[in-house]
Amino acid sequence: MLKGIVTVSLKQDVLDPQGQAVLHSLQSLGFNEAKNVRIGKSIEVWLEENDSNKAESRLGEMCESLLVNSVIEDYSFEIVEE
Amino acid sequence: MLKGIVTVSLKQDVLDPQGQAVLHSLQSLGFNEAKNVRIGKSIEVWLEENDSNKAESRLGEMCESLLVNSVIEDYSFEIVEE
Amino acid sequence: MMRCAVIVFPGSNCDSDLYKAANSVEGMEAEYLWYTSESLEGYDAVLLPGGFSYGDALRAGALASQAPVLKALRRAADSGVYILGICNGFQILTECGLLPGALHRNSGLRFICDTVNLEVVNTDICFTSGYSRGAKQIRLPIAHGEGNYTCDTDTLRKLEDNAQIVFRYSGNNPNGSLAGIAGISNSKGNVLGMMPHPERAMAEWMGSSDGRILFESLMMRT
Amino acid sequence: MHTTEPTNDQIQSEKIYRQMGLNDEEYSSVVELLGRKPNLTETGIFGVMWSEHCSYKNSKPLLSLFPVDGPDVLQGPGEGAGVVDIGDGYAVVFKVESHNHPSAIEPYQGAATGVGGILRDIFSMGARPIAVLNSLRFGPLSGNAAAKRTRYLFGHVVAGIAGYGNCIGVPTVGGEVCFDQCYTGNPLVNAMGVGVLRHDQLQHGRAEGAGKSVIYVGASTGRDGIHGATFASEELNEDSDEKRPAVQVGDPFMGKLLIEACLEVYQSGALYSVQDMGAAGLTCSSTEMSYKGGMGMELNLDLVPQRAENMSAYEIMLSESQERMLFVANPGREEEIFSICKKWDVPAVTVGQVIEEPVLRLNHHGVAAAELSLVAVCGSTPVYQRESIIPETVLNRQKESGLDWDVPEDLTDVFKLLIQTPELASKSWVYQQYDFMVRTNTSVRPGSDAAVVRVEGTNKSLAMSIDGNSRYVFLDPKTGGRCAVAEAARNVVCSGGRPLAITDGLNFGNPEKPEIFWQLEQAVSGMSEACSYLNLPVVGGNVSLYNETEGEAVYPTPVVGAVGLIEDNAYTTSQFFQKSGDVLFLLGETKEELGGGAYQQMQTGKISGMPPELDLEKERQLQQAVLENIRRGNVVSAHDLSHGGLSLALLTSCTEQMGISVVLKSDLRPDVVLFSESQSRILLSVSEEKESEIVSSMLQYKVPCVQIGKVVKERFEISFNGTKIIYSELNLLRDLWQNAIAMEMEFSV
Ligand SMILES: Nc1ncnc2c1ncn2[C@@H]1O[C@H](COP(=O)(O)OP(=O)(O)O)[C@@H](O)[C@H]1O
Ligand SMILES: [Mg+2]
Repeated sequence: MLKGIVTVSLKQDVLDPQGQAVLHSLQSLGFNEAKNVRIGKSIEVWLEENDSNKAESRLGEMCESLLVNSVIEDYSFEIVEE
Repeated sequence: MLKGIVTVSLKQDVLDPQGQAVLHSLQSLGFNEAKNVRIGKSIEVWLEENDSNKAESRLGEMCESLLVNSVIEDYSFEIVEE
Repeated sequence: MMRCAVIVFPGSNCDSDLYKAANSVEGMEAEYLWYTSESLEGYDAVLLPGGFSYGDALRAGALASQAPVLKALRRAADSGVYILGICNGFQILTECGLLPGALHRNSGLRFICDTVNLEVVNTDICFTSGYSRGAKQIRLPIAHGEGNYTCDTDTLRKLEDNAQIVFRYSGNNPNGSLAGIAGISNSKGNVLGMMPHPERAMAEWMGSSDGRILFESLMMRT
Repeated sequence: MHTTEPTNDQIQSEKIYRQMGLNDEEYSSVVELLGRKPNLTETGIFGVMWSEHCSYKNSKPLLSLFPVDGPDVLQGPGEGAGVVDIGDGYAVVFKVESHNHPSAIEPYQGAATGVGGILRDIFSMGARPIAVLNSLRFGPLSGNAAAKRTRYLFGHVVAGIAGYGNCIGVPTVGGEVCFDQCYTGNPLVNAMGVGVLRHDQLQHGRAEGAGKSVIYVGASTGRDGIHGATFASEELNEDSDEKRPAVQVGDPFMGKLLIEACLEVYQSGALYSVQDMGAAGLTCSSTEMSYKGGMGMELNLDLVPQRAENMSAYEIMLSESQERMLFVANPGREEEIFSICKKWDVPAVTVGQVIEEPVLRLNHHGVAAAELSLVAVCGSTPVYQRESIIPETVLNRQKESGLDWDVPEDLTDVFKLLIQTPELASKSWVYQQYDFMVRTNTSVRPGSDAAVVRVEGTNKSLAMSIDGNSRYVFLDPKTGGRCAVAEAARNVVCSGGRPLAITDGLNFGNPEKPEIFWQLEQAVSGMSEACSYLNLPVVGGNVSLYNETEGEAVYPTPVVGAVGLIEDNAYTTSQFFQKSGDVLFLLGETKEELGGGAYQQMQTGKISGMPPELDLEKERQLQQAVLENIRRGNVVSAHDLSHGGLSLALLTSCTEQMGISVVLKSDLRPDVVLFSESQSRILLSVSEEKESEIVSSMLQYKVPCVQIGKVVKERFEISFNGTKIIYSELNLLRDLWQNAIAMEMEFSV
């Protein structure tokens, strides 16, 4: 069993109102060193697959076809043993 | 400038309806090797701070006080140079 | 008779509202069609209802845009069948690429249910021709958490140049959408996606009857 | 199994049963009833079935005071929800449910699952849910660290209600929110569900007929919300973290599929009976269904769909995973049920059968996990008659004066402050997060006294409201109880509905304390009196006790959900003014009654004295008179006077364009006239032509009726005995009122 961990983030030029709201809250809690916050998704996918190359290419397909909306999102992933 | 990347995931026994729905869709798209999906958050926090030990302890505080709902979520983070 | 299909996805919840609205327009006849259907043969128009298809898991409309009926929907769009996506229907249309751009979380971060003022920017397409008779300022309900339309600057320019922006919020922009966009069409004008709910504005007792004109326009298409 | 459960002897000697909610005496009677010591699973089953939540052991004697019958009642308390006939072959189903403690721990999910739970109560009766309402109580919003937690709770509770209701596609059409110090540590979250069915679709929850299949339908079972499981933690090692109960998470998407699948199964005729799995999940549904049917049930727990690994029988039986139902199928019709569920992608599996012998028999991993007499579990619950004492403090507080300050100089200023208190401010920040229009039957939206939802297929509508003023109950529980019933009914009347029946939620402290039990007893008796007098049967409700933090109870908080019938859609009214020039009438009598009121609270920071009186005869006359005049088409708008009194009622009837010009004359103080919360009063606007008809009609009904002014454009002016006391541009006041909660929520640090 392998596990893919996909990190999906909003493209740089897409506004992230949620990140901004969290930033404000952090600052009002006294975390003044926080200068920016962006909120994305972390998607774990358990794969019945032992070949990590194969897993990698399939996970890429999953991202392209469903997990990520390329109009507003970027992604990266890694594969780990489970 | 350092960047903290916090990965927030639902606790193991907590139901993840979103993950279940995505799993079904993946399978019906023919990704039959997908056996489970869990969806969490990935939060990037830019910190005006050079001492990575300090950044680490502050980020931990941010997680505990705001970023993570410890009733249903677990988290881990790493600090990277920006 | 204009035959319309109201597509029902798992989690659609404005399907019956859309069905009632369409059937209340003289000359229009709507029926439900299950999301697994492979053909849209024989329908003049396809209506994608609001709601939370697949619980809006991942992104609103994302999972529905992979449903079996979508293949037929793409063919129908190509062949000029009228396609109207309302709210979640609009989100499905952007997710599947029949309309450009994306709808993300409201800038206020909260779901918002209200009745808003809109400008009908383009009254030349089949869905909006009825608004040309001076009724360009209208009131329609909205109810969504992810209606914040966004796209890149090139796309925006194209939308503007081709008169694809069909509805804009006038006055207060409830969700932060780019250029106040509330609804857009494809370049041919046969596919319309909009966040406001015309099917919730079919009679005065509902608070507005401005939505009826949209269905009537579609009925009267030339 | 890699963990060892405590033995039957250990359960007794180490008093493990206490952690499962049984006291020593109760445990002994279990042993006596069974003639042996129960094992862990069995002890757990008794623990939950004998809890207050499932057995009403502390409140049963009081609840029997409520009138429950009426000519239109098809189903009173006892089943999932009450059912009342509305003619044309249709009936309305409704009930209130509390989710206080889960919401205090995880506000979003606690509130969301509260909505999910009440909706299952509604559709388990065979009805399609048509609306939900909610009644919320929190600590004060502004200020310190505690208030910050309160803002978090409030924001997330509202988001959770919205998240669930919006997604499942049932409009959230009304409710109430109050803020008071006493709720800081123990917020209250009550949800009310309303549904409609055709008489022939009414379902029941009785398992009858040996051999019928028992089918588990819906989401799989995880370790969600298992209470009293703490015994395990000491004995476990590496597994202990995994074994901790998980917070229940609602899945409104599954909820939506479940509604559609159930309604389709009911239509098919393949179903014999059904019950939802709410509190105590599989335990409560299986034992109650078979006990009600005079039968038994045998379940193979290995067949129960499970989300977590290595679940014990105890965990499977006590899990409170959401979105699950238990069906008993008609013989030979199982496949039809499976195919409908499959169409909707809802898991459904046979897990057992109905048996002749009146026992619950559980098999797990090939061994008997439990065998319990249902008479013991369901028919032998303890009932306690608790001690009741009037506390001195209450008597002293009642003797204090309700009004011990001078008339403020600038009443416009006072008014401006008052309308910005979260208590009185507009709740639009809340209800704009709710989809109150989905299903396109909502004809009066939140913001008016009672919401109105049309009944499809008829020309009728249902008016609905949920209300309760706990400050009155705190000062004098009996009067407070009467007021709650009267206010809910009055709200329904103001929308043109004839009140049919009520449901109630009783949120109180620890009933084992005599002064708390006294509150409960008095409040229930006041509510019962009002119900009897106003002909309002109580068709269902909920009891939530032990609402305390660190020994301090919340105010006694009964809330009342009322539903009324509008026979003809044309006579639907709202509280909003429609036309300038329309005449304003104040019905009812204004007295110096500020005790427990919003104005007193603002002026003194506390409440004291007696709450407003309620004369039930006057109340009845008023309601009849208003209803009659609405039906005759004499009324443009009608609004009940409640918190904040006349001044608030005037402001909240205004619209963006329509304001008021009012002239008051009285021997009372001007602030009393503006802010008194005297009961049995309604504000009407009527067109000039109807003025004299209203006056003579009110005379006939013996309802005091004064013409107090007119609807005018864009102004808000009130004069008193010849002097202007409140005057402002309407929009200024409306903005203050409308934005106050948003300001608090968005800009407080
Ligand atoms: N929690 C809530 N959910 C939905 N609607 C609410 C909620 N709280 C208040 N409202 C709506 O706001 C309006 C005013 O409520 P309330 O202050 O309780 O008025 P009243 O005293 O007339 O009952 C009502 O229409 C009510 O339904
Ligand atoms: Mg109220």
